[in-house]
Amino acid sequence: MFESIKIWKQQGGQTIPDVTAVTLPEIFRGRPTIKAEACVSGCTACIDVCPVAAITQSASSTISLDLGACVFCGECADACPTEKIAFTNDYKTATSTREALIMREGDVGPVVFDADAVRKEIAAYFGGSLKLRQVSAAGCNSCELELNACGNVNFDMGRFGIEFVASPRHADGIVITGPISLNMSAANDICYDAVPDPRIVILSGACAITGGIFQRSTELQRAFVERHHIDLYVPGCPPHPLTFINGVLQLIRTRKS
Amino acid sequence: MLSFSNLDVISLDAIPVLSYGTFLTTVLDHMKANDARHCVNYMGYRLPNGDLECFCVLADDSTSQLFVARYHLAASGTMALPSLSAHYRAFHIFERVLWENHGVQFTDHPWLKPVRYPHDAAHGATIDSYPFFRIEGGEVHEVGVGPIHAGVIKPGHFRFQCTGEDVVHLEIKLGYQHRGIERLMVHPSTMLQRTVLAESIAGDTTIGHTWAFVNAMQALMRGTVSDAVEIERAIALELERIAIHIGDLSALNLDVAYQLGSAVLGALRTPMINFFQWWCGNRFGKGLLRVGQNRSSLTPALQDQLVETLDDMERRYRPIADTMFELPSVLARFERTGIVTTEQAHIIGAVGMAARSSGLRRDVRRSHPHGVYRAEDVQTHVLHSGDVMARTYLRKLEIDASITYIRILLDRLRTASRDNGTLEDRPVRELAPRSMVVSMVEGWRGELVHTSITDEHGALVHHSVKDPSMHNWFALALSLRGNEISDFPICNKSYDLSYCGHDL
Amino acid sequence: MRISFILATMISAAMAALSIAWSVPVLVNGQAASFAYGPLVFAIDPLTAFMVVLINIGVLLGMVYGISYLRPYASKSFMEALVHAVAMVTLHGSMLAVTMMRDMVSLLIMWEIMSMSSFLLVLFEGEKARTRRVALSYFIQMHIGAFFLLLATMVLAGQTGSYTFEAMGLFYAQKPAWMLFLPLFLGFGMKAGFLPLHTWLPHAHPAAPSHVSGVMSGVMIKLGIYGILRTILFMHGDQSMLGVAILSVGIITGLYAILQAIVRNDLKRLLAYSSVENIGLLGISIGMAVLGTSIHNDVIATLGWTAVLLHMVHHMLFKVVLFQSAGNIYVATHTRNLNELGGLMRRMPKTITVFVLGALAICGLPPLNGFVSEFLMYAASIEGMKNSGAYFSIVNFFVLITLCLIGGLAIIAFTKAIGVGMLGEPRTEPARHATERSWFMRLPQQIAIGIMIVMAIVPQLMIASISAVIRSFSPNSDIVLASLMPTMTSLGIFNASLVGAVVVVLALRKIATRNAQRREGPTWGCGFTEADARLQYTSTTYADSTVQLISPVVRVHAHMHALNDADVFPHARTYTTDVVDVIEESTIQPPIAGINYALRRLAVFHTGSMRTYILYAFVFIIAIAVVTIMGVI
Amino acid sequence: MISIALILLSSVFFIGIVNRTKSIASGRIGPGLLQHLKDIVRLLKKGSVTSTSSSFIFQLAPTISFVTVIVACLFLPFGDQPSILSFQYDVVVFAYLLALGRFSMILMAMDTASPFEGMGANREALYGMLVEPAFFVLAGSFAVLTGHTSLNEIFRDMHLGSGVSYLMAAFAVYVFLQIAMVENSRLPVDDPKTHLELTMVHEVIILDNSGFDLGMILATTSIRFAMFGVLISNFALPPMVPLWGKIIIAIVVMAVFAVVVGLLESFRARNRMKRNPQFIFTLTSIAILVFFTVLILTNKLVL
Repeated sequence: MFESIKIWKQQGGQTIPDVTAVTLPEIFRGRPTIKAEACVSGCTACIDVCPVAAITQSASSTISLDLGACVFCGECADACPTEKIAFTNDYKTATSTREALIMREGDVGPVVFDADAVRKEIAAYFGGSLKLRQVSAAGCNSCELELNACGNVNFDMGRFGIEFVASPRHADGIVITGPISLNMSAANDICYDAVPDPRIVILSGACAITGGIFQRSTELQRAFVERHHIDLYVPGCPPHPLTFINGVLQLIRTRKS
Repeated sequence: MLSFSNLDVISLDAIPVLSYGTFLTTVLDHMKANDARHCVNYMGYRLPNGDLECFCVLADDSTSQLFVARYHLAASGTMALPSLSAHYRAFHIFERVLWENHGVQFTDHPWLKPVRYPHDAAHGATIDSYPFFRIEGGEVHEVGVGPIHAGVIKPGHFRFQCTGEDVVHLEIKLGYQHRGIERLMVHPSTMLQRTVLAESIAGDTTIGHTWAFVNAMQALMRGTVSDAVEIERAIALELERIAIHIGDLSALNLDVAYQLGSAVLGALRTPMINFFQWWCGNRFGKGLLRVGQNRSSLTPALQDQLVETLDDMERRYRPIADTMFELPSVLARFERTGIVTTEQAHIIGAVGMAARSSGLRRDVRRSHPHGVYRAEDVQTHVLHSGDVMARTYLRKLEIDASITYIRILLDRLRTASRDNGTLEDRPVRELAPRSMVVSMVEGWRGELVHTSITDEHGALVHHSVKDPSMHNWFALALSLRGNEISDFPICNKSYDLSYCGHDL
Repeated sequence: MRISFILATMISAAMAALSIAWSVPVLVNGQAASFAYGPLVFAIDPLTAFMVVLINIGVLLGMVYGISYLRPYASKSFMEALVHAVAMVTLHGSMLAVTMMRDMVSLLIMWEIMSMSSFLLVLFEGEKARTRRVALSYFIQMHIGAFFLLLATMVLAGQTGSYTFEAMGLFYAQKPAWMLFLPLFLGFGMKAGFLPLHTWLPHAHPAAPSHVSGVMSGVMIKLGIYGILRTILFMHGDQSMLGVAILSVGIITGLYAILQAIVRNDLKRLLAYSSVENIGLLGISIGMAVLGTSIHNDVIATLGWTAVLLHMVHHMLFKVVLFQSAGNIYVATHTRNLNELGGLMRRMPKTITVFVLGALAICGLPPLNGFVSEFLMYAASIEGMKNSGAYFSIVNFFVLITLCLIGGLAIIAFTKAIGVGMLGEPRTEPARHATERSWFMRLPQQIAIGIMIVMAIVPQLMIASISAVIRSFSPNSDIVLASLMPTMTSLGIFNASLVGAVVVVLALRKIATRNAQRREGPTWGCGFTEADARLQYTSTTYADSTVQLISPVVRVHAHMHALNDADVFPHARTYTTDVVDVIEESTIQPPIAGINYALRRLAVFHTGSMRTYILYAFVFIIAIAVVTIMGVI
Repeated sequence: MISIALILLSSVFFIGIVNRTKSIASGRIGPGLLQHLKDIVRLLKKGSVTSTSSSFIFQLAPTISFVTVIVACLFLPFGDQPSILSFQYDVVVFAYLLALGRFSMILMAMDTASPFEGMGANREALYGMLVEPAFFVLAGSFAVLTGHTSLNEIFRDMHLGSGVSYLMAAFAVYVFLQIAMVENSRLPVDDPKTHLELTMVHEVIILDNSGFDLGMILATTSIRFAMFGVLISNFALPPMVPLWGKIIIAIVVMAVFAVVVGLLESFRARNRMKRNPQFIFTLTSIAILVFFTVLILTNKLVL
C-alpha cells in the first residue's frame, strides 16, 4: 500500500493541462506550408518524390498539397531545391471539410475549420459528452495506438467527456482508421448502421481519408466514404493525439451562429 | 538444399529446381536432422509464363544457417500435392497461403482454410464464409468476437467453443486487414513508396519491418551503411521494443483492472515514443529509416537526451514493475493462465517472445546475427512456464535487457564511424539481377523475415513479408484451451500479435 | 374422439359445481358438514372445503385445456380416448373423495383409485416405449407409497383399534408421534414429492400429456400435502422436533430440486423439478408452522399456516399456467428440449408472455401472487429469528438463507427456461416455424393469470376467505390475522401500484422519445457478417457456472473426446451431457432396475396393451382394498 | 422523503466522485463531477436502434428496472425520519424489488440473442443469487436486534451502545459496501472500465441498449449506488443529532463511500471470474458473524 502511494506521488499529475496550446518539437512534421513563389521552371521534384501523389500542379503551375493523402514523410521538403515546401510543427490540422485539407501556395495560416459545415445537432447533442466507436478498417495500428493514447494519462481526452466505447449502440459516431479494406467494408457498414441517430463520422489518418499509401491497392472498398457525410477529417500518418483531440473538440464545441 | 545466411545475396541459378517429390523429402529430411530448425518462409509467385515458382527457406538456430529449396509447378500441371503440414504443423500457414493465392491443393493438409481472402482468391470464398471448427451436439455455445472489438484494436474474429465460462477451443479467423502489401511492393513503385509501405506493414513494428526491408534492398544493391547508421537502427529497434513492451504491460494491467499500474506504465510509454518524435519527428519512427541512410541521425545532444530519458524512465519504472509483480490480485490473474507448453510452441513453430516464454530459445539477434549483432552482446531471456505470467514477466526482463543494450550501443555509437558505408553518396542503386535475399530482423514480437527476389533485369518480382504473428497466432488459440473465456483479453494482450502483419 | 373428453369435462364441471356448492358454506361459516351415502361418508370441514376449491379450479383449467390440446391426437382409437376421458373424471372424483374421507381405509381406497387413474393418464402416449417405462416406474413407486400408508393404517389400528382420523388424535396423545407420523409422511410425502421420495415425479409429470401434467403437478401432489396437513391437524403438544424434521426435509427438498431444475434441458422436466422445489417450500412452511404451534407462538404459527395454504393455491395456479404454456410450445415445435427452442417470443408472443408471467410468479417476484406467499414465508422466518431463543433463531436463520437461495436459484432456472428457450433467435427449424396457438388453447392460462392477479392485489381477501382453515390449525389465529391484514392490504396496494408505476414511466418514456429516431437492426455482433443461432448461450452452458459451484450435489456428465496438447488441429467433436439425479441413482434406480428385469423375464405381464394395464389397475385397487381391510381387521 | 431527495441528489454526483477519485489516483485530470449526468442527458435525447431479434421484453425491461429501484428507494428511511412507503416485513419487499429488476435485465439480455449478453446475464443471475443471503442475513440480524421488521423501524430503533455493537455495525457496513459493489457491478467482481465484452457483467448486459433506454439504465445504476449510500449512511445517524446535522453527516458518509469505492478500484486488480462466487460467499460469512454477534447482544446466545 505504501509502495503504491509512493508510486502515486512520484507519478504526480501527468496530464497536459491545455491541449490547445502545446508546442511540439521543431522536427515534428505537422501542417506543411507552400510559399507563394515561382518554382524552378520545369521542376517536378516534389511531385515525383511524393509516395502518395498528394502534390499536384494546377494549370497555372501552382502546386497544392493534399493533407488527406499526405503521409508526412517530409521528402518533398527535402527534394525541393528552393525550400518552397516546409513542414511546421502545427498539429491542429483536423478540419470539417475535405476542401480545407488542400494546402495551396501562399497558405501559411492554420488549417481552416469551416463552422458552417458542422451539422447543428452536433453541438446540441454532443457538446458535453461524446462517445465514439472506432473501426479499424485495415489500419496499420499506428492510428489505433494514437487513438488509444488520446485516452491515456497524458492526453486525457476523457476529461472533455469524449470516450471510446465498446458497443456502437452506446456510441454517437464512428472513427474510421485505415484505408477500408474490401474485407472490412461490410463490418464497417454494420457498425455505422448500429449507431443510433444522430451520428457522426470521423476519418482519422491519411489511409482513411484517401487510402494513403494504399491508394493503388486492389483490396480496398471505399464506397462508404463517398456515400456518407464526413463530419471530421483528421490528417496524419498517424495523426498526433493532439491533432485528434483538438479536431473533435472543435467539432463538438462549434455552435453555428 | 542450398545453405546460406541472413542477408546473403544468392543467385537464383544457384538454387536447384527440384521436382515436388524430391522437394518434399529434402525439406522433411532437413527438418528431421536438427530440432533447432524451423521454417522461416515458404512462398511462391507466378513466373511470366504462368508457372508457379515456390521457395522454402528453413533456418537452423544452432548454426546460423539458412537453407533454401525451390520447385516449379507448371500452370497446366496438377495442383494436387501432398503437404508438408501433414508432417510438420508449422508449415500450415504457408501452404494455406499458397492454396489461397495460387490454387495449390494440398491433399493431406490438416487445416486447409482461407487466410487473407484477397479479392481474387483461388478458393473463391469471401470473408463471410469461413469453415469454423465446431463442436456438435447443440449443447456447446459459441462466442464470436470481432472483427470490431471492444477496445480500439485491429480487426480479427475469434470463435470460441464454450461450455459455460470455459473455452473448449478457440479458432482465430483473420484477413480483415488484407491490403495487398506484397502486391503493392512489386507494383511499379519508387523505392520511397516501398519504404513507406514497409513502414505501414505494422505500425507498432515500424522500425523492425522497415529495417528488414531496407536491409534486403541494401543487400540487393550490394551496398552497406556506416556503423553509426547500423547502431542507430539497433537503438531505434530497442526503443520500439521498450515502448511496446511498456504499453503492453500497461494494457495488461488495464485488462485486470489494476488502475495504478495501467496509468503509470501507460504514462511511461509516452517519453519513449516522444523520444522518436524528438529524433525523427514522428512518434513511431516513421520517416527515420531509408535505404542507405537514416533521415535524421542521433546527434550527441539527442544521445544525451536519450540517456536522460532512460534514466528518468528507469527511476519511475522500477517501483511500479516491482509492485505489479508482487500484487497478489494481479498475480492471481496472470499465473497459470493461458499456458502454452514447450511442446505446443515447438509444434506450431512459435518464434520470438511467444517461443521464449514457452521455453524455446529463438532470437534472430543471437542465432542469425547481422551487422551490430555480430558483437553478440545482446542478452536473451527464456522462461519456461508458458503462461500469461511468463509472457508478462518476459516483457519486464526484455525491457531491462533493452535498456542495458541501448546503453552499450550508445557507447559504441560515440566511437563508431559515420562514413564507412558504401551507399552514402548514392542511396538508391540498381538491384542485383536474378537474385534472392532473405533479411531477418528480431522485432519485438520475433523474427521479421523479408524475402526479395529479382528478375533478370534487376526488377523486384516478388517481395515476401513474414511477420512473426503468422506463426504465433496459433499459440494464442492454444493458450485459451481449458481456460476461462474472461481470461481471453489478458491472454491476447500478453501476446499482442499483429493483425495487419499477418494479413498484409 | 374429443367428444368423450368434452363429455368428461362436462361431468367434471358438474362435480365441481356440486362440490363447491357444498364447500363454500363450510369455508364461510367454518362449520363442518357431512353427507352419507350408505357406508360411504363424505365429510367436509374447512380444510376439505379448501382442497375442494383448489382441486376443482386446477382440474377444470386442465380439462378445458385438454379439449384443444388433444386435437392432434385424433388418430387415437375410440377405446383409448374413452379410457383417457374416464380416467380424467375418475382422477377428479377420486381426488375430491380423498379429501372427504374420514378414515384411513376409505382414504386408502380413494388414494389407490387416484393413483391408478393418474397412472392411466400418464400412459396416454403408451405407444412410446419411454412413456411405458416411466408409467411402470410410477406404478411401482406409487405402491411403495401406498405400502407406507397401509403400514400407517395398521399401526394406527393396531394401537388404537380404530382406523378413523379421530383415532390419530388418540394415538398422538398416547404414543410418540413419529411412530405414526413417519409412515404417514413417507406415504403422503411420496405423492407430494419430498426428498428422497420425489424420484417418480420428474419422470411421470413430463411423460403425461400437458393438460394432465398441469393437473398432476398443480393439484395431485397437493393431495400429499393435504394428507400431511390432515394428520398434523390431530397433533397435540410440543412437536417441535417433528417441526424441525419436516422443515429440514423441506430445506433439502427445495434446494436440491431447484438445483436439478437448473441443470435440466427438458422444459417440462424443469417444471416438474420446480414443483418438487415448491413442495420443499411448503415443507419449510409446514415445519415453521408446526414449530410455531409447538412453542405457542401464534404469530409464527399463523404466518406459517397462511403461507402453506396460500402457496398451495398459488402454486396450483402458476404450475397449471406453466405446464399448459409448455404444452403450447410442445404442440408448436414438437420438442421440449430448450437447446432446440429459442426465438418463440416473436413467434408466439401471447403464449410466451403468459409463461413469463407464470415464471415471475413462481420465482416469488412482485407484483404477482407468488410474492405474497413467499413474503409470508420470509415473515414467518424473520419472526422466528426474532422472537425465540437461540436455537429457534438459528433454525430460522437457516430457513431465511434457504428461502433466498431458492429464490435466487429459481431466477436462474426460469431465466434459463425463458432466455434460452423462448427469447433470442430460434436454434432449429421447428422453432423457427413455430406459430401462435388458438385462443382456446390460451384461455385456461389467461383465466389462471387473472385469478393470480386478483390474489396478488387483494391478498387480504384471500386470507380472510381461508381464515376458517387457518383457525382449524391455529386456534388463536384470528388475532394475529387481524394485525396482519393491514400489512397484506399494503402489500396488495404495493403490487398494484408497482404495475401502475411501470405504466406511468412507460408513458413518460413514450412521450420523451416521440421525436427521437428509432431504427431496427441486427443485434450488435462485433461487426461479424455471418449471424448464427449457435452464437447464443445454450441451456447446458447457462447452467454450467452454477453446476461448477455445486457439484457433486448435481452431477453433469459431459461426453466429449478431449482435446490433447498436441492436437493443434482438432478433428470433429461432439459434446453432449447428461444429468444425473444423484438421489434417484442411488436409491430408487437399483430396485426399479431389478423389477424391470423381473418383468422382462415375465414378459407376459408387460404387453404394452392398454387393456392389460387397465386390468392391472383394477386388480391393484381391489388388492389394496382387500389387504387394507384384512390388515386392519 | 428526505432519503429519496438525498438519493436523487447524490446520484447525480456519486459516479462523478468515484471517477474523480480514480482520476486523481491515476494522476490525470479526468472528467468533471457532472460528466455522468451529461452522458445520461445526451442519451435521453438520442434516438435508438433496436435489435431485430428482440421482443417487447427488451423495450420493457429498462423501465421495470428503473421503477424497481425508485420504488425500493421509497422504502428507505432517513435516520428516524420515516420513509414514504413502509409496512411490516418490508425488508423482504426491498430485496425482492431489486431481484425483480435483475430478473427483467437478465431476460432483456437474453432477448438479444448475443453470446456476450447471455454471458452477462448468466453471471448476473449467479452473483445475484449468491449475494442475496448476505443481505437477508443482515436484515434478519437487525430485525432480531431491534425487534422490528420494517426498514423504517429498524433504523429508528437501532441504538448502538457497546463497543461490540459498533464492531458489528462496522462489519455490516463493510458487507453493505461490498453488496453495493456486487449489485452495481464494480471491482473486484466486475470492472466497469475495461470495455471488454468477455470480462464484464453489467456492461455486457446492456451492450445492445441505446438512446433513452440506455440513459435510463445508467440513471438506474447511479440511483442504485446512491441508494446503498443512503442505506450505509443510516448507520451513522444517531437520533440526537438535529435533522440538518443528519443531512450533513449523510452527505459526508456518502462522499466518503464514493471515495472509498474509487480508491478500492484504483489499487487492486479485479478477481478472476471463477473466484467471484468465493468472494461473495465471504460476504455471507461476515454477515453470519454479524448475526451471531446480534444473538449474543440480545442475550439469546449465552457463551
